[in-house]
Amino acid sequence: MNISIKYFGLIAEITQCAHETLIFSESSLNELLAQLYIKYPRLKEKEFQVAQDQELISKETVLTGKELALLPPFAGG
Amino acid sequence: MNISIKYFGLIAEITQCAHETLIFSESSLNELLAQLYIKYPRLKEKEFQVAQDQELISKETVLTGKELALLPPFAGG
Amino acid sequence: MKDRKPKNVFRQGAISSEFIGESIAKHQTKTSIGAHNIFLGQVRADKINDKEVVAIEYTAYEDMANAKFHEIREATFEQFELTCMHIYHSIGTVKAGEICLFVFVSSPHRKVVFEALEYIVEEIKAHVPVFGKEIFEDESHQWKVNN
Amino acid sequence: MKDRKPKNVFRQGAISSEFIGESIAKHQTKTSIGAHNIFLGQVRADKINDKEVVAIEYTAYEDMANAKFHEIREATFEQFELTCMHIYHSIGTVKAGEICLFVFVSSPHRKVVFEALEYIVEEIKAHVPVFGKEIFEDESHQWKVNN
Repeated sequence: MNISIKYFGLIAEITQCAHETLIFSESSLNELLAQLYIKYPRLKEKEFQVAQDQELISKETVLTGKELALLPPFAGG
Repeated sequence: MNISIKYFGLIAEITQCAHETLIFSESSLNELLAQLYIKYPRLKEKEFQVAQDQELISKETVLTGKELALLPPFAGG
Repeated sequence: MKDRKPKNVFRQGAISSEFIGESIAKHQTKTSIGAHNIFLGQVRADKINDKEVVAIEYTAYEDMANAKFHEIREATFEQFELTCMHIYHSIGTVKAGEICLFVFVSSPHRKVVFEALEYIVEEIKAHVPVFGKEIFEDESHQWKVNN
Repeated sequence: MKDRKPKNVFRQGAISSEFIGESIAKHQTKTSIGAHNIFLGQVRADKINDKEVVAIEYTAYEDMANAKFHEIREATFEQFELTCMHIYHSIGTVKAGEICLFVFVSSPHRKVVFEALEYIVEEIKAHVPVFGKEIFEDESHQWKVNN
């Protein structure tokens, strides 16, 4: 399936893009992250959360194909 | 001695004046209040605190001749 | 802290929203501030026995009140790490919907402004000799009491 | 409460003191209100390794952020008896000394506004995906993290 991923803040600095669509044949977020760490090794050092369809998910969550977002620590206010 | 007394809010409505100077020969606030209750009987029904020289005092406090004020409940803010 | 002298906290009539806006603007040169907290007291059009409050007429034992406001300021600066603090209270007539109390605290960080502001407002309500005559539509009145 | 739809909380650039003043003025027709409480977040000129922050550039996952702001609004109205609540957050560049967050709650009585305001601000800091790039004088930067 195709997975649309958004990157923000510090994470977007590492990926050098705000958005991309990846082809992905596995099922869980854990597996997607393994794929991303190969593409962007510096991501491994960084703290971030992942949202699927605007809700935070855990690494075991099965991906549905809806929009993902990699969110570095929040700094609102 | 002469005692200068200020009245505020509801209390000034009863005394019909904002300020007066009384001649007073006793010593404690309690005794002054007894004198005031004769002059203004309706004061007896009302809640108020008394400040001497801008500090709240109790009924047993000996009066010094400095400015007294009869303060009804506060309503600031 | 010793050079802070008692100020006159009282303003004639309502405190305008423009005055509050300008007061906020003045703090933009103080770049160590990260958090402001503002309390505004507004006169309510309470219905009491079918009559509506149209205004409150504030009077005060002004000398004692300003001395108390000063004590509250000093005690607040001692307890809380504030960059600045401003207090204004109306005297005279304030109509329903208008603002009668403006308390403004600022600090580098947020936690302290929440605590300080509530402390100040409660101290004012409890200890400052200000009196409020609630005026009804028919010009009758009653005396307000803080709870 | 069901008819409250998610709003766009974000404003381009700094939130001006005039905007805050006008927002206060608009509440003077709501005569059931007795107490307003306002929180303002201001960008600090922090010194980090001898370099001074001159601005923060805010970005956000805007759709999710607006949905979160909406959830916070709903949860606040359910827990606290508020007459109204307004939240505005900057997006884009906000210079040191300028305001980036404006939270405004109103109620008939004071106790509830203190509790509600602190709750909202903490919820925003913890749960809304907003990101802040602290820009230094020499145009280098670092990423801000809420504590």
